[in-house]
Amino acid sequence: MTSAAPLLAVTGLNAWYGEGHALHGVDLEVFAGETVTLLGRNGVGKTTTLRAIMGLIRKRTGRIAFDGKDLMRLPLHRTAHQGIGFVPEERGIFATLTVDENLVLPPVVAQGGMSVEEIFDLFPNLKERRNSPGTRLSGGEQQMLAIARMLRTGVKMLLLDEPTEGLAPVIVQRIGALLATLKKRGMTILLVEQNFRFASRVADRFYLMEHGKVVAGFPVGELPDRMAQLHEVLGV
Amino acid sequence: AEISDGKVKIGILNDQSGVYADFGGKWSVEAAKMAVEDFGGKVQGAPIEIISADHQNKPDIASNIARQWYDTEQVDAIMELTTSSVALAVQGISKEKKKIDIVTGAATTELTGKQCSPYGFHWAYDTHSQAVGTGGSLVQQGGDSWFFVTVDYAFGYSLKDQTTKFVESHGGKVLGEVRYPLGSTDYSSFLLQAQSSGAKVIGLANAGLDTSNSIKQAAEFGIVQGGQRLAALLFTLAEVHGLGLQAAQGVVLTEGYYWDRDDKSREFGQRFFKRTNRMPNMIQAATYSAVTQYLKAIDKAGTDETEAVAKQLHSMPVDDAVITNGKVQADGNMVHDMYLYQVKSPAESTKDWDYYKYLATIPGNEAFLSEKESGCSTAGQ
Amino acid sequence: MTELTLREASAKTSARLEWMLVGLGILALLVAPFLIYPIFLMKMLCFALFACAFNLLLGYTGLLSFGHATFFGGAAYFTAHAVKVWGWPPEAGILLGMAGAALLGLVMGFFAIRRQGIYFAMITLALSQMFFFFCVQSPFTQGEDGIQGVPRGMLLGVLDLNVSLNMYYFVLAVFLIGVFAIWRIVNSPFGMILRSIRENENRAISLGYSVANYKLGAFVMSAALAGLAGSLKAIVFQFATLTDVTWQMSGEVILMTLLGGIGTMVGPIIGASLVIGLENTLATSGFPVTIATGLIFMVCVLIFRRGIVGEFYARIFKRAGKD
Amino acid sequence: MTMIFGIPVQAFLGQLLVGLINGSFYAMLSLGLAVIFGLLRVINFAHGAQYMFGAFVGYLLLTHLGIGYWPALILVPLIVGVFGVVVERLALSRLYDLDPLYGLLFTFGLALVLEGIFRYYYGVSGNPYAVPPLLAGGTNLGFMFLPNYRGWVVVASLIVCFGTWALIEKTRLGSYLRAATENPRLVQAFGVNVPLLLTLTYGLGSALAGLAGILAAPIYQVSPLMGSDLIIVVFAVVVVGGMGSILGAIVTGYMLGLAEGLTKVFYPEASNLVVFVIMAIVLLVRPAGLFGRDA
Amino acid sequence: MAPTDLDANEPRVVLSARGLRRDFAGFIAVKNVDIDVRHGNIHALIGPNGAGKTTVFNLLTKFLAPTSGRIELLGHDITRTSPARVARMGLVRSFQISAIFPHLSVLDNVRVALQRPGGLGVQFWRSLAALDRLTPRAEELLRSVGLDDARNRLAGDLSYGRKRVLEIATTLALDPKVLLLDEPMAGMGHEDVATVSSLIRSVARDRAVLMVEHNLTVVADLCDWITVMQRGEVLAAGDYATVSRDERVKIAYMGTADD
Ligand SMILES: Nc1ncnc2c1ncn2[C@@H]1O[C@H](COP(=O)(O)OP(=O)(O)OP(=O)(O)O)[C@@H](O)[C@H]1O
Ligand SMILES: Nc1ncnc2c1ncn2[C@@H]1O[C@H](COP(=O)(O)OP(=O)(O)OP(=O)(O)O)[C@@H](O)[C@H]1O
Ligand SMILES: [Mg+2]
Ligand SMILES: [Mg+2]
Repeated sequence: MTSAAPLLAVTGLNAWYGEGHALHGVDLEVFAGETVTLLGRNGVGKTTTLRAIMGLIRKRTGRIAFDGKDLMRLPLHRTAHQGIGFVPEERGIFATLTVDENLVLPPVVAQGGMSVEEIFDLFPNLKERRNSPGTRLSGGEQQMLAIARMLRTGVKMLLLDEPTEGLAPVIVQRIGALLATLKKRGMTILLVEQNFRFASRVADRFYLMEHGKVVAGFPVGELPDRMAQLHEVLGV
Repeated sequence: AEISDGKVKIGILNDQSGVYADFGGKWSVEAAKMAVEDFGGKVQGAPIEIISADHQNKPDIASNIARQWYDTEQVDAIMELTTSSVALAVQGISKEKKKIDIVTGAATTELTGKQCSPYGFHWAYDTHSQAVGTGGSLVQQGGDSWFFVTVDYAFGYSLKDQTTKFVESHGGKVLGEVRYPLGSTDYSSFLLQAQSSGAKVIGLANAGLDTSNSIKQAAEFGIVQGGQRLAALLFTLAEVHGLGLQAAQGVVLTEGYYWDRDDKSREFGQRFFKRTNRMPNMIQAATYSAVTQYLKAIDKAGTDETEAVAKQLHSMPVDDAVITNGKVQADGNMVHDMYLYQVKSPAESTKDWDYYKYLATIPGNEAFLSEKESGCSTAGQ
Repeated sequence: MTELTLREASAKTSARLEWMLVGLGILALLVAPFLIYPIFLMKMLCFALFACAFNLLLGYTGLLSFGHATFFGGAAYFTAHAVKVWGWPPEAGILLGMAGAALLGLVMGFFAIRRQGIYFAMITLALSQMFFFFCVQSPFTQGEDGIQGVPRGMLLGVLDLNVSLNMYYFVLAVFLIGVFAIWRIVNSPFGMILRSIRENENRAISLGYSVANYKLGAFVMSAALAGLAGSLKAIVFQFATLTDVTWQMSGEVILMTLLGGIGTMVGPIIGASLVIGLENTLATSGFPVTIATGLIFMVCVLIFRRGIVGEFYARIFKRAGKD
Repeated sequence: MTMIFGIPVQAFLGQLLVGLINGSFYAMLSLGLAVIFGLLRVINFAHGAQYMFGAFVGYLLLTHLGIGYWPALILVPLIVGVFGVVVERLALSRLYDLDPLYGLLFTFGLALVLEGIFRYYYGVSGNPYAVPPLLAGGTNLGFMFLPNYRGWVVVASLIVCFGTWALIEKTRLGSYLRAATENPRLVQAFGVNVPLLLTLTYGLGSALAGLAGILAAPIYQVSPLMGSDLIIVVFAVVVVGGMGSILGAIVTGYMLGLAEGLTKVFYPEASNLVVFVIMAIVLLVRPAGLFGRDA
Repeated sequence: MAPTDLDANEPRVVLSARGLRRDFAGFIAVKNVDIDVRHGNIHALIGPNGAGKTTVFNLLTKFLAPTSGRIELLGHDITRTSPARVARMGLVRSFQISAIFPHLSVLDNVRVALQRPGGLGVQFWRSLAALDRLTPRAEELLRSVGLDDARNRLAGDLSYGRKRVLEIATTLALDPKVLLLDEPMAGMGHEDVATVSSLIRSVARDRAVLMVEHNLTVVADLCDWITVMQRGEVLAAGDYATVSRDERVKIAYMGTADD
């Protein structure tokens, strides 16, 4: 798994919101097929890391290589075409679009995506509501829709920002199962998660962030040894 | 007495880029130049010069230019002066500076009424002449019941009121009126009201694009075919040309000049056409006449001194390619014959710019207010 | 050398520069009528005051009004009517014009400040169009003839304004007072609040300021001063006509301000002089004025956003930064 | 005869129909403005000029190339649309990061230039554009004589308005547009070329103005002045409608056309004011406009 | 950090809301929220993103009108009062994104806040020198937050953390009875967090503070009372110890990967 070059390599990434310096040199790597989780308290810069990778934050420095290509210079709308899909924290479901329209909104960027029918097989309750406006869905359904619409596009890698946030435990389980399915299909996932229990079940590796930096990285196997550190940093 | 500064300088001040640019515009300047050439380029041995400016329909720009012309550029007279606000303002300045102005482009009777000037002249037409021409004569032609479509401001009212007076004095009657706001684009509603009034004549008491649009839309609703007549109270050849005969046919209007009226007017019109590729309308032609008459007056007075020239202008008859039977009243109004025309149908038109069918002549003393009626205080002196 | 001292240095430079310019400017205006045609100068001063009043709103409150012609032209009508028909002395006529403009400003402002940004602009435009139609139809404005032949009269019963130089120095005095008033408003406790509202409206609210009232206040003051300019113009030119209440006039004052420099004290004055000068020049050039005006607008917005004075200051700052 | 408010019901119906025809132009123009504003946050002051431009292109195609009304109906929107695309690429796209007022001022300048150019070359008294022979004449509807061409204008505008509405509400391109209105950055992060979309939107809005222009040519004089006064009324329509929805712009356009039509019967002197008066009332009662969402 | 015994002498409630609700086009952002802010207390509002914390702030300060519910400030019903008036009554807020006047000097930022009393806000005929008498008080405030060295700088040039400090200083200038702070520590470095914490603690002595904060260390350290929100509703309320033991809070917010 870790033999080849990483699919995504981030080195020395800095980012700013206006004058707020949010990232202070983030380094991380994600290999093809892996699920990696970014841990950290509120406000340490997890979301910012994902947004900076996508190019949603303009004011950034450092290096981001994806599949051997430099993402730093691409215009925003070309990034996705390299094969990265983004599921934002606030989900980004469009109120003026129906579920169906939300689902087919992101353009297909590569072969190998799921068809709409396959997606509906995976999420039967979305199919039921395919004609309602996107934001009429419950939070959990919206989260599913936000993930589902990236599956059509054929991306190699998903950036997921707190997919379980605000969701009831049952739905969290469903999403956990979904991530497992995706992983089996070979999807690479970079996950940001506050819900440590959930993260520990789906991830292969972890990065721990503090103050806009990655302060530690370890595989799932080392988890028990790391509990003390996590306790201190995350308060868990 | 001789020519001041060794030359005679005439300023043509009008709208060359705004809404009245077709009324006189650059073509009036051309007409003035023609007049100078026809006069031989010199008067009393002094060269004649025409200068011009675009007042953009702004009275303040016009006054500024007028003052500057008079004070620093030795301009002896200003002519044309489209739009009444500009004409009145410049006439005021001319009066103050004791200079001659001859208005050909504005319609208001104020110029020779309350705001008249001993050195101010009004040449081509005014709201009164339009009203008499179209109103009075049309009744005699059988158009004895009227409905007005009036633009809702002073200009529209005065056209309508004066026309009403003549319609009634000739035994016709006015069935109704609809007043619409300036700058409307759609007239169908008003035209429908006019149509359902059953009046024989629909009087359009408006000007410019308003009139063009009402005529065009009247054609669309088949008003003329339906047997009603359209009388445009202020409408000129340039606009008929812009509208096209298909839409304009049957419209009745009054003009002081039409190129195809007689040999003299034809000769002038065709020469003008050669230079500008268009036939002159009554304003442009009147500018030619005004310049010519002014030069004649200087020649006769032997000087370009204002009082002397004004005296000559007041006393000389006007009779040229443009104006017939003209004479200047004490109030500065040059009264002359006006003509009632009807726009030809495309079938009746046999050549380019062959647009009008002659209906009647309105003698000058009927067409214009007499100096007693005008309300001009200097006229009595 | 810190950025702070640089900024201070350049602020001082620009303050000193501004005072020097003001001194020179006043001097120039005092002798100008002996060199330049006075009526042109008077017109320039009227429009410069108009542009400054407009800038009080746009430059210092951040509100783009597309209806300022209403106040300029409206006041001209009021003054012309009072002086000509009622026989008021000029100073009373001018005060009436100002008061009328302020009242119009109150009404228009009442509606317009309910919305922000471009909506504000569109609403002022629509309302001023209503006023235009009112002026067209109302008999007291005399339609397209306009109120003509307004007597200049005797100022305070002693100074004969028909004498060109008297008129000029009166206009200059009013202009200077008007500009001083604007300068005072901008640099007053009230102006401070206006600036803070422009910088961060929500924060100003949270500090307890009733932003709507401040905006309305600024709107009315701007309207009154625009009215002062219009009244003055009516006396200078001795007429009031429809031209001054058209939306094109509202556009023109925006152009003057934009060209000179939004939010600078001197900018609108320079912008106004240029536009007026340009109109005069173009009048005899045969080049259509609207095209020129439109082109200047486009160029200003695209590459010259700070305007002449703004760019000038920016240069000075830059140079001060290098020393 | 049956009467409504003191006038014969037939005349009343006639006037309603006439109002609807005017409403057609308001609807088409405010629709274009709303589409442009919705996505670009630019108040397109040049909309009136582009409408005039459309009419002139039609006129020039006819007089110089002999291309008649029907082909012009396709060509004119294309030409005006391409013109819009060029304007957006060269200028407007540089202004998005700035205060929206700059977009307004730029398009204001553009409007002046366009109008000035046509005024300079073609004068102001207007140029004729004949009703296409197919639609010449009129039909007697019993309560009024309806010129066929006007009937066609109502039909065409309904088709265009609802076509545009359908394009935006029912197609993929439309879902990009709507989504980009809500959250342009995210849509771009999905891989949609939003800058291109913005360009095309301005092109589309301009094309709509051009189409309205060629539709208007046979009714009104083709004149450089035809757009500048109309645009202010259309602005008021837009303020009344609010910037919330495409449908809102369309419906408000027709509604105010009707309101104006009725005023022309009962109190014609005020027919130019009625839209502004309605605007003032709406502002007092619902500052965001009839269909607008809270800003 | 020992939980204070609140029951013993409960300070008076200065700001309270009952049944607060706000809809956005069919979406309920805040529903049925009851909240009591007490004099002398530092009260934290926490919850996952989008829980409705900022919306509650906007409702309390009247920047948004509640769809239903009732708000009382110092015993007055302010449910229908304008935001500026509420501010004048002593309820002042800060914003999530730092709210200063960037092109005014630091001193002027504070003076703008001091200007309102005494009608100094509307005097358009006086020169700016009229404001000089506010300077001592403004300087005192700046000194108290450690910004006195920056008094003449443009506020926009300050670092992010110092902007927040400045914002708190302007807020204090109004001498508010109730202070609402939206994420006051967001974007601050460690040192600044400490400064601001002690600042908040010191100002809270004779007024009430309600703050939104994600930094749980700060919350645990500073706050006397905590309300946890989730999906528009109050999930739990109590002191830190109580709240952090609450299972639902763990699930919704703090995470449940216990020991
Ligand atoms: N739009 C913004 N403007 C200014 N600052 C921001 C913005 N978004 C985030 N920040 C700040 O940047 C820092 C990092 O925020 P980020 O959202 O990346 O944190 P996070 O780790 O994702 O936290 P959470 O768990 O709350 O989602 C925080 O201090 C936050 O306050
Ligand atoms: N003006 C608005 N229109 C529509 N929805 C809104 C509006 N303001 C807030 N919301 C919605 O209300 C919900 C609560 O938002 P709010 O900003 O109060 O959350 P929050 O708890 O402050 O979150 P955060 O910690 O991210 O600041 C969110 O789902 C948000 O999308
Ligand atoms: Mg986050
Ligand atoms: Mg918030």
